Amino acid sequence: MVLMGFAVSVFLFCLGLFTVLTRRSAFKTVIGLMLMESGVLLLFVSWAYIPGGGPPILPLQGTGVDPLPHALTLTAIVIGACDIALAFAFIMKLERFEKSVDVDRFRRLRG
Amino acid sequence: MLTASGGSGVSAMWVLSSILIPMTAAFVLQVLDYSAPERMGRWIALSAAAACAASLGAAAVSWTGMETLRLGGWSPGLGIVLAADRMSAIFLVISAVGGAASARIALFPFSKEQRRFSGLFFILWASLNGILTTGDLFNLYVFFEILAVCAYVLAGAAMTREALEAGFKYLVLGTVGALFLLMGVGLLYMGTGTLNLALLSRAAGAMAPGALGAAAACIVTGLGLKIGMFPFHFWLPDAHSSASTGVSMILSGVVVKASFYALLRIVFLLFPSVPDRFSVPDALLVLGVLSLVTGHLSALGQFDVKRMLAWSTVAHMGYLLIGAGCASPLGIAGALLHALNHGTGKMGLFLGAGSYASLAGNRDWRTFGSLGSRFPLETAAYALLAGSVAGIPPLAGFWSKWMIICAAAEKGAWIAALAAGAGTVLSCLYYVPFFYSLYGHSEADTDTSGPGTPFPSGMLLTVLGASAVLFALLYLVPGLRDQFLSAGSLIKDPEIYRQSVRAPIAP
Amino acid sequence: MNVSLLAVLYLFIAVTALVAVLLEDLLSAFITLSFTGVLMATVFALLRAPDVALTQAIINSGLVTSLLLVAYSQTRKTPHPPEVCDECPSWLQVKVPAFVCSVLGLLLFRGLYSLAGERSLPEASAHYLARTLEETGALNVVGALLLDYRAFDTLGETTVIFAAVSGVSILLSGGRRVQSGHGLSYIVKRGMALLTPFILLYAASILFLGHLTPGGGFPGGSVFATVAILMCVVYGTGFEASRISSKSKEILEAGGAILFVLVGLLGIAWGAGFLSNLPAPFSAGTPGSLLSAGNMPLLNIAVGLKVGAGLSSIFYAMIKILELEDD
Amino acid sequence: MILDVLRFTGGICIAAGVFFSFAAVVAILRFPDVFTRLHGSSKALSGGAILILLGALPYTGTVSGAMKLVLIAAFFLVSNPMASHAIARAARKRGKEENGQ
Repeated sequence: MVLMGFAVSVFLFCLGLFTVLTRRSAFKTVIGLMLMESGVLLLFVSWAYIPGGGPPILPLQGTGVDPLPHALTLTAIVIGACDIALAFAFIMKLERFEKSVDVDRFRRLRG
Repeated sequence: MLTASGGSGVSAMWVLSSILIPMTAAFVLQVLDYSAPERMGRWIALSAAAACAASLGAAAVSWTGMETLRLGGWSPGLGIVLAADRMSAIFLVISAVGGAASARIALFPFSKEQRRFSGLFFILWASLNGILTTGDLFNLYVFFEILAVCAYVLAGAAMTREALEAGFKYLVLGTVGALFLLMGVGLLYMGTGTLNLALLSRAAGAMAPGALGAAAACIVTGLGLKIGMFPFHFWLPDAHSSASTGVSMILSGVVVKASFYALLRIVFLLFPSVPDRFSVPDALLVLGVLSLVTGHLSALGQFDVKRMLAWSTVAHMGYLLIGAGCASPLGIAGALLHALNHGTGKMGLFLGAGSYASLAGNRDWRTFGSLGSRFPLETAAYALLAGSVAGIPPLAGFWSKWMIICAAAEKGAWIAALAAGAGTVLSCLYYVPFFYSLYGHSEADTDTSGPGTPFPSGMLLTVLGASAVLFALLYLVPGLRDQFLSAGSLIKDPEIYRQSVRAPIAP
Repeated sequence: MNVSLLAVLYLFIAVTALVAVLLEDLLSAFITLSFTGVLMATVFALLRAPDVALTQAIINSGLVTSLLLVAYSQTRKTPHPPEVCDECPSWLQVKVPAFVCSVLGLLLFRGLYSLAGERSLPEASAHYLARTLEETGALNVVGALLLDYRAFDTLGETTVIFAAVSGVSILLSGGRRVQSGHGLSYIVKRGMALLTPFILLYAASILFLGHLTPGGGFPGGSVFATVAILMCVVYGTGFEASRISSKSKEILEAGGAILFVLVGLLGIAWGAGFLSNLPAPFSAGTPGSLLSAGNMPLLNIAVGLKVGAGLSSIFYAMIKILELEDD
Repeated sequence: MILDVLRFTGGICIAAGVFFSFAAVVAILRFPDVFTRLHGSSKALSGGAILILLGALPYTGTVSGAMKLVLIAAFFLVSNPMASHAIARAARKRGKEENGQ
């Protein structure tokens, strides 16, 4: 079952990377980044699960799951949201200049 | 009982204050802006001075020995530890000098629009010091994200179309890099159950080889994206050349160096070179040669002076990677020294490029004509800086390059040694025409400034130019060179760093 | 733990993510993506990660989606480009990236596969589970990790938010806010008036009880930001801005960060080190009560202030109509 | 004994709720325009969700848990019609604008 989580998170990560590499709309690029992030988050949380473990809230009945990846994931979620908000700000500002959200047109700087 | 042992002495507080002072300055400046807007310029100057002093203080205390500080009093296995050694000290000096110099250019004279900008600048500085002193892998990722968010905005804040495009590219690639880094951090945590670098270093050897390899690939890719390593270099010239002068200075002089520090630290702690097998440092060596060649060749065709300098930064990251890839104390010491020389040198070059561009009214160096003869002193300083970065013999840059070449030859990597030597020739091929046109042999003279205009920030440029000569002493004085060599061997065999953590979990 | 339910959810996550990438229509892609986010939150809850589930649901599928929609509606007048480049050869556009991504996927999965196996708690995590109450006074172990064991990370994280808010307002400066005083209809306004106190109560409860139950400064502050966004949608853009000006938001935000640093410095003042909790004489209190776990409630408030004010500032900066001088 | 009866009733409620939700999905897929789809989805969804919540009541075991479910149901009762109303008005406004052009 933990393998299932790994497989899905690797799939999300690679799908996100593929989207970033191939899609032309800047919004799709951001969607790709969000998917990559989701992949990493899912990896952390599915790793943290231990069969039979309860949520890391005291008092525990029996054993608990690993709390440290949860804390790391929380941090990563908030940081990811900040990155994405900034990406939107860039897209909105660029769109005013370029009248387009086509990343192929954001490639005037070359060489 | 509690596993708290408290802060360990006053000297370690310097390390903490190098992060906290600039960070708090950013927060306080935001509030002060409403209560005392007319005094902002003075407050910013004060904060910059304090941040510079704190960074230098941290460098001074960590130069002599390993400084560790347990944050919140938690033992290393449980909480976050700051750990700074001699390598951190060298980079902290770069951060202090670079931060102060580019604050001088980027934040002054202060205008109302710059208030948020100044906040971001100080946060950037804090995160640089954080990267250089943290001893925790996830904390390193957090500081990288702070650094990245500030750097994207500062690169785009010039608000021209090119700057915004460069900022967006930087953001997308930087975020991809950060996610690769996070993936690598996750893999390492899964394999070892700890995030403390020293503990990881002890435990990483026992990880499953497949997982360790994947983690190494992820981390090298992530940090490679941040330092502009060869296949991931294409954002760097855009971001470093479209930003304003002060921002270009800190991006090219300090930010990529801090990322390089993280790469050096992680690689030698976690993925050390294995004899007779292709290991991570060997990969760095190959990628370094490729970066060097790409950077120099691309710089050749550039007429935009800042773009030329930015491509040269890609090439010089290649030198640093070659030095690290040699995996010998000599090579690493060369890389450290070269980071210092290139940091100050490239900052001076960007500073002067900005001044020439503002005098000439554009950034095409073919139109700079006669500026050289109008400002002989500044241009002489500029020539010293360019010579040092290119690696002309008596200047500082030559000696660090020489160490790297020697290390490559010692390792038997003749192609790397040859490429590093050829790099000097290639640099001359683009610096010589530049100076030729600067001394009045240009095709068109479009000097738009009046005859009485002084050279912008000429004083700072002269000081940096002098450093290009003085830093040669770091190699030529045997005592100082031995210090660098010892720093190199400390990184190559990080036994002291590993032993800095004695009680992983128990008090 | 229901394995088949989890399998179905995983399948749906993969499918919705794929659909979000393949859909031509951006708006549909966003909605599909937010559905992926909700499914992920469900999976997190099933995997016994309530804190993460809460934050994922509020931030990733709530706030980020609303920011997506704002950015989309601000740029919807421009034609959206075709999916992939037509002129470029397909091997460069699709095949090479696909190959690179699959190789990467295989490499990663091989690495992960070698790690999967008999799973036991790492030493440090076992320590957190066993001794959090004794060492920090908190009941929520994740909260204790965020605000005590690894509080320095949280300081860094709030700094990221600070930087992002500054960045968004630098990039989007020069815009002007369109004052629409109308908002939605009477029914929605009344309904919103009925619901708002409860939403605020909810936000306050997950904020203040962060050391006892799942939640804490990040989700709590984000719910406060959500209220600001809802107000803006329901009552028109001028309503919330006239009550809490952007200036006071900025001061609240910086104040939260300064409070965090000050609490940390108190630890040094007591000679116990930066961000110390119980070793610096903060009182542990009675386990399970509101004022327990030393400085954690204070830090929660600091983080909540910062996140709430910061994320709503980002939203308000983004809904301004951007104008260029030469337009 | 009483609990068993309650649980059985709860099961029936959940089954009915699932049916209603399924009907909502069919409505969204099959109906021709915004208003009919909205009609189908909002009616069936509030009915379906509330039935499922009520059906889950006997399975909670604690009073506080049951109270939470009731609160969630009340929330649905307020928010779902409100949202549908707002969507319908927006759709009508958009339709008017398009006709007016």
